[in-house]
Amino acid sequence: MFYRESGQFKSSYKEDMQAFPIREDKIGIAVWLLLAYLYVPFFGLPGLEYGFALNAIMIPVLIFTITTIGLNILVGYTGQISLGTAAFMGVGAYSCYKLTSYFPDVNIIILIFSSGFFAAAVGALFGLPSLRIKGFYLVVATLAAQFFLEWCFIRIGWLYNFNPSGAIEVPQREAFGFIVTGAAAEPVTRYLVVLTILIFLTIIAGNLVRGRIGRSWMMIRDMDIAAELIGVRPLTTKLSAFAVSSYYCGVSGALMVFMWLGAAEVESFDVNHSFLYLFMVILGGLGSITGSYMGAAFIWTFPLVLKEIGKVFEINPTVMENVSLVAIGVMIVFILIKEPHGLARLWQLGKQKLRIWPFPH
Amino acid sequence: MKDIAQGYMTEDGRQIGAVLMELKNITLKFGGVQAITNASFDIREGEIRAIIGPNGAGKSSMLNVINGFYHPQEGEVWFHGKKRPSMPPSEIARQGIARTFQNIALFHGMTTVENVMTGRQLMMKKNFFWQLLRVGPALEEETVHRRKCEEIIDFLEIQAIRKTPVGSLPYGLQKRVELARALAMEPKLLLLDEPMAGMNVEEKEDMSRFILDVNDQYGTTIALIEHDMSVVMDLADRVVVLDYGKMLADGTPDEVQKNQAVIDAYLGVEN
Amino acid sequence: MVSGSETGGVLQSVPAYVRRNAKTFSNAPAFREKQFGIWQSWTWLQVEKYVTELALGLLQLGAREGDHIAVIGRNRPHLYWAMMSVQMVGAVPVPLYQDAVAEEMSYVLSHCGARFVIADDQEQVDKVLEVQEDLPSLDQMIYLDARGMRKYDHSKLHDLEKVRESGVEASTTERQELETRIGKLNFQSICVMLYTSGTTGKPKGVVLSNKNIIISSLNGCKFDNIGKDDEILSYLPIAWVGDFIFSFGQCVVSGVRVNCPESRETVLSDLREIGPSYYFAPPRIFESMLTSVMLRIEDTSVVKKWLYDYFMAHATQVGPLILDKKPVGRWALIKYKVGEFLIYAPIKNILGLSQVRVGYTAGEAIGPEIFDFFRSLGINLKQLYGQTEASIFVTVQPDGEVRSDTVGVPAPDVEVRIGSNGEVYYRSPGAFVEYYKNPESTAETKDPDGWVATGDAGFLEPDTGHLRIIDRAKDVGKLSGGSMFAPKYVENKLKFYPNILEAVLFGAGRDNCVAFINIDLTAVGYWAERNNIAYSSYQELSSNPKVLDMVQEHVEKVNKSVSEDEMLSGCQIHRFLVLHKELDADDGELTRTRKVRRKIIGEKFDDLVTALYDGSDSIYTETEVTYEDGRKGKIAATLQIRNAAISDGSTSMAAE
Amino acid sequence: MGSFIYSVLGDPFVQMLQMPDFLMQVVWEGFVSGILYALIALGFVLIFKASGIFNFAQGIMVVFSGLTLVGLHELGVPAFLALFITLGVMYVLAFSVERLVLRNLVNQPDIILFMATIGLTNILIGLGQWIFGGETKSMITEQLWLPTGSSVWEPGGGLVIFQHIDIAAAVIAALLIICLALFFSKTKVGRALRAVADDHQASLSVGISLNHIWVITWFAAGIVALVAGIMWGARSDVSFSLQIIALKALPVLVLGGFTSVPGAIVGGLIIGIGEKLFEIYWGPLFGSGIEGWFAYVIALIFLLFRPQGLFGEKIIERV
Repeated sequence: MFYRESGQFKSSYKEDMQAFPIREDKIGIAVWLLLAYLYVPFFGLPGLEYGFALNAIMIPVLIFTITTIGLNILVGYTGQISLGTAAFMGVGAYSCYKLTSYFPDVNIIILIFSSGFFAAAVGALFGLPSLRIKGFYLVVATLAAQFFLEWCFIRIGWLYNFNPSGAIEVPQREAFGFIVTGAAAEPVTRYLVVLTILIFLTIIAGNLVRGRIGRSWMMIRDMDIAAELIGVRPLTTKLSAFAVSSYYCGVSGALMVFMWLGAAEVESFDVNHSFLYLFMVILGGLGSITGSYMGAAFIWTFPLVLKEIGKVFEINPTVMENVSLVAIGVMIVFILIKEPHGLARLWQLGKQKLRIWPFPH
Repeated sequence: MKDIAQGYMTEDGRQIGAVLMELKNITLKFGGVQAITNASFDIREGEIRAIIGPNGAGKSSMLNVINGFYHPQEGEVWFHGKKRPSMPPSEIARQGIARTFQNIALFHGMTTVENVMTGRQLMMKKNFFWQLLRVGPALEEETVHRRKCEEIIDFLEIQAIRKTPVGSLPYGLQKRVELARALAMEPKLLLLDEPMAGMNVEEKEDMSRFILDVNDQYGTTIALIEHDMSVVMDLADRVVVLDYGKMLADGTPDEVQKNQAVIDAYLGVEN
Repeated sequence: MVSGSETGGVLQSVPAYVRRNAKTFSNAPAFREKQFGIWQSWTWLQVEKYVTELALGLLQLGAREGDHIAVIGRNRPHLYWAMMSVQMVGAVPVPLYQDAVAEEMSYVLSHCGARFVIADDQEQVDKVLEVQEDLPSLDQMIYLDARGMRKYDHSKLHDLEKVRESGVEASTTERQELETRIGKLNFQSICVMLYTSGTTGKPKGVVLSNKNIIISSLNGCKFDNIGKDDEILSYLPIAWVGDFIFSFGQCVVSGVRVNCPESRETVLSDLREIGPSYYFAPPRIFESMLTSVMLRIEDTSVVKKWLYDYFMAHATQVGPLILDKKPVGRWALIKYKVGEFLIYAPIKNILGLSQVRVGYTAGEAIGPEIFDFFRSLGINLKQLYGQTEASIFVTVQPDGEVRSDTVGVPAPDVEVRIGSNGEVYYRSPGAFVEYYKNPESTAETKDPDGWVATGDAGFLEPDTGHLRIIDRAKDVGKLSGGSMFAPKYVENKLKFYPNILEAVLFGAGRDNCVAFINIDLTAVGYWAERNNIAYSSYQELSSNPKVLDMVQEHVEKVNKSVSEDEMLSGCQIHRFLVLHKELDADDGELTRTRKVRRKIIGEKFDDLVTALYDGSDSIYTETEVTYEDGRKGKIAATLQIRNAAISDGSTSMAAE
Repeated sequence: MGSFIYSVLGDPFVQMLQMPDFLMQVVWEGFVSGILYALIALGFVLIFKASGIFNFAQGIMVVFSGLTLVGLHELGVPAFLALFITLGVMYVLAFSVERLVLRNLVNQPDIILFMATIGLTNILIGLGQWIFGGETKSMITEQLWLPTGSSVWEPGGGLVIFQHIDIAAAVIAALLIICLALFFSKTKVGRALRAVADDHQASLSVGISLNHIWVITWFAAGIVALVAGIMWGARSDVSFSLQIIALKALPVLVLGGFTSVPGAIVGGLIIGIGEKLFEIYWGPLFGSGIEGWFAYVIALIFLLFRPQGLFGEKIIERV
């Protein structure tokens, strides 16, 4: 209905290979960006208390979107299952914590980005078995990572500077003259930092998956034997996927602690969280970056919404939590049955409908 | 059988060069099963070489030996006059051997053009950091190879399905896309595993034309497995006949057709 | 320097224009072709360079002035350029239909004595080689697409690119030679020779001068102010005068940008991508567009269907008025704007007609509902009446005076008069020079003071001055009563009904008209499905009483509209029958271009004709048919004959 | 350095020799938990054999069944009736899983089915907590006539304590395994099931619909889960944390191979005993809590050398 594609022709491959070749889509993206940068920081979300909107919804959702993109690279684009996501986030968080204590004066943003590399390294290490083993066996490998790392987070006191509480507490840090971490940091500052990092990482992910590397990932996913016979080296390809994926998880882990929680213990990185992130990927849509946004947003906000509903009908909140557990489970199964490509595909279909409106095909 | 030590000239006047690949006394077993028994033949530069035989004759296994997916228990594979050590298939692909598959092995998550692009992977060199920025050299590289792929797409006349997800394509077209993908690798040796299996007459004619054109245009050496005798006979310069993993004959189509053993084992079966 | 002496700002040859464009439009894109997945484009500077180099190349190949050089292939910039180069060397380009079979080609090639052939690809080259023996004058062949050509003997066969390259190394003397040849070109020199696919007999070579093409093109552009900012998609045969004027003449004189599709399969999507501002298509294409719209709307959701119906209803009322800038109510206007957003614009977008500023249809009569559909969407679709001999333009519809039943007023500089026998004559700067090697036909068609007979019968509406074409003049006969008998006119009216595929009218020398009808199996079949009428064959469906009723309805409607102008009211159909077989070119009942051969049909089915006149209400008949595989067989049937109501013109007029 | 090597390669063994009775105690403990791992693993194997599905929900099924049993009893249902009803519940579960999930996912890639079972896990957790509350419950051991208390064995002045429940666990597990073995070899359904494991066409020839077979296997897995739930509940108590522990069945499978029942048992014992020994004798070196990951890391290392597991057959890939 809104699309007027006639007359939008491409006279170079660069134009043709853009992420959003259609003018109308470009406009759409622009609108989203405007809202994110100009509306939310001032007004939060319509109908919600400002602080709540940022602290309880926007910031976590944006952070988890990074996680989801990361996990999606591994599961959705490369077809390798991982249940170690939370642990890899932990690696990011703890290494960022250590880095800040070693380099207190370095711009925290830089530290956050660098902490991703530790996660990447660990991820690649635990990705090694993926060369020999496939599918469910890989699940075991990643679970090994999950539990081993959890153990490390508890046992290796050095990681949390032997803090008796066993938790890592975020010190106050500044970047570009703003307080971005610690109790004194304004929600809006943290929001803007996270948002910007997310967009940056999204662009990079988009570039990767559209290019040579992304194709090699998908080749492995779609038909690993054929891929190998075309000359794709399984090891390097899978490892790169693990590394990149874990890098995203690492960064998001660091952000989670530094920009959102403010302090964290091993519980924030346990296996149940790994499941949660996997759900975000599945529901959002395997192999879709847009889907990662939707998945994260949905899985995160859904329970909150239910809770609100519960409040209205004065239902015991724990009941509502369980209801949301069940509901999400059901949705996962339903999505897998009806539309294995998740919300992203639904979005796609809707868009397609608009493009050929008023015709059905 | 005429002496072709220094290569030979085909009827349609193509010069066939020296030996590109030679298989010496190949024997391949799966557990107890003897898939190939002591088979030896060569493939020459620029020629269209056919491997035929009834079902279960070991044709596909032979192809899998050539592109290193199976490692024969006995025998040697010589490529470019050098004995080929046992190495993973990915490395062999890098030596310039491409193939298509009997039951199509396209990447179903991708469109036609993306599938063809996968054939260029090996030639793309720009490192990770250029890739993630996707500017300058990386983008240049991408466009250069895209152009190459488009030329192949144009060559195989699949422009109309350029951006269609391959999963939704009819069988015949999928086969063509697979050929395009293999061509994109600019292979020295192109292996075609039953390129016309399950095609109707017109599709077969098209495919034959394309195979000939490929050989003519790019001078690609082609080794193909085919069931349909007639097709092989007008396509191939030389034919190897396998039966139960043993070699029955090796020669020009006519020679082979006259060969009694072949007639008994194969043609007899067919008619 | 620009060659060809100036006359009132009008240059005298195509090469002169090419050079002017290189000067004035220089870096503006002149041609585009979708190739390798993107739209490659060439600026006028590039084009001028290429054309000159190629011309030099041809010179070296020994192209002489006055040679005929055939150009065969689909719409591709390089072929258009090749024609320009040919003109530069003083030779005459002869574009041919790419889908012509070898024999047809051999006739044309030998008739014009082509010395060179420039062919698109292997397929075309093969065709020519096939008939080489019969072409003594054929000297050199040039191909554009090298694919599969490697094995061919290249002694007299060249790659276009190679020819151009050889042109780059051309010596100064050759360059001199080229300049002198270009210099010699003027209004009188031959611009192109186009073969008309004559309905009867062999095709004739229509010789058109620079004056013909240039003036007609200029007038055409002026008429609709078409200019260098306009885009056109060239997808119609290059051998057809329309394409030569729109994609060559007007491109050259006014810089209309020519876009060539990637391949035959992709024409529609390419059309959509380019979104031309200047669009030409024969009625059948608009028809198929409409059908596709209808079919797809049928299976759309209820809401969308409702929206569509609601707004299309509105559009058919006010759309054309708005298009003609006639006043409509504010509310109606708002409603139309809403519809524009919800329905019209999306549909135009999907059809690729969003940007169309001027659209033309010609060649044959277009169904009013098709015509109105596109106009009500806000597409400025117009009709023009023309022919090769006129460099296409005879009459065109000016904006604001567009109607589906006329073909408009005489085009600029064109005079039109109606002969005593009702035949249409015109005199114009576009009027052709002669039929090549065919003086007597030339004489028949074109009289000394330049009046050209169109071979069509028609009349100018007294009040509006619009021309209305009735029929081929030779088909127009008289009923025994003396009133005019114009079968085609009535048949077309019938064929406008989707359910009717073909109609054949009889009545010359009789006292009234009768008709054979062929139903359209797809349309009627669809209708039958929806009214769950079972049928196993065309024959069964065509003899179904319900179908007959439906046809009768159509016939009577037609009778009514025919009766409305007294000149033709005699042509109303008194009795008709629905044929038991589809008229078929294989049985010689139609021409290859699906035109009915009235005479042959009349003889073949004379039993039916007599039955129609002797008042019997059914008739048994047997007919020989030819199946696809060439086998012959007989089909027998008993056909119902229906009487159709005749309306009395005057009263029906009064009734309105 | 040397001292470290000693503390890794020497000291533990010395300790073992010094206190053989303690060693025996440790081994026994490990043996029992090993049995239980094996039981859970068995559940996985059953389903994997029959439907090629990697049922991630097996762990939660253990918890869920245990909870249901206890929960029902808390509602005043007599123990054995509760047991019976729980069986019913497990059947309903199996049935509805087949109807609502498996059926709609036939011919989907394994990874999809796997994720579906993760979704199923979520559902069961939610339901369990919803109905019976999240807090831990203690198993109704006596009510089920399961032995409590312990007996002491003093080999040569040493001291080994055998919890009766552990003995019972071992015995019952053994019985269950035997029953299953019989079920597979003797009954028509069992044979059909084996056929399915080999190839799905065969099952049709046996004359039992796939769907039916799936229900049965899931139900069987349910029973196994219930038993495991009771036993485990009796040793510690019934809580959702069990679900995490139950995941240890995965490394067990890796060792044993996904399709081999004996493999599951052997694997279970290796892991069970191994991790106990390691925890006790090597744990101090690393700081305790190794149990959490030991099994996985063992499995991981093992995978690298024998991807198809101890008893699994080698996979030949085809093009």
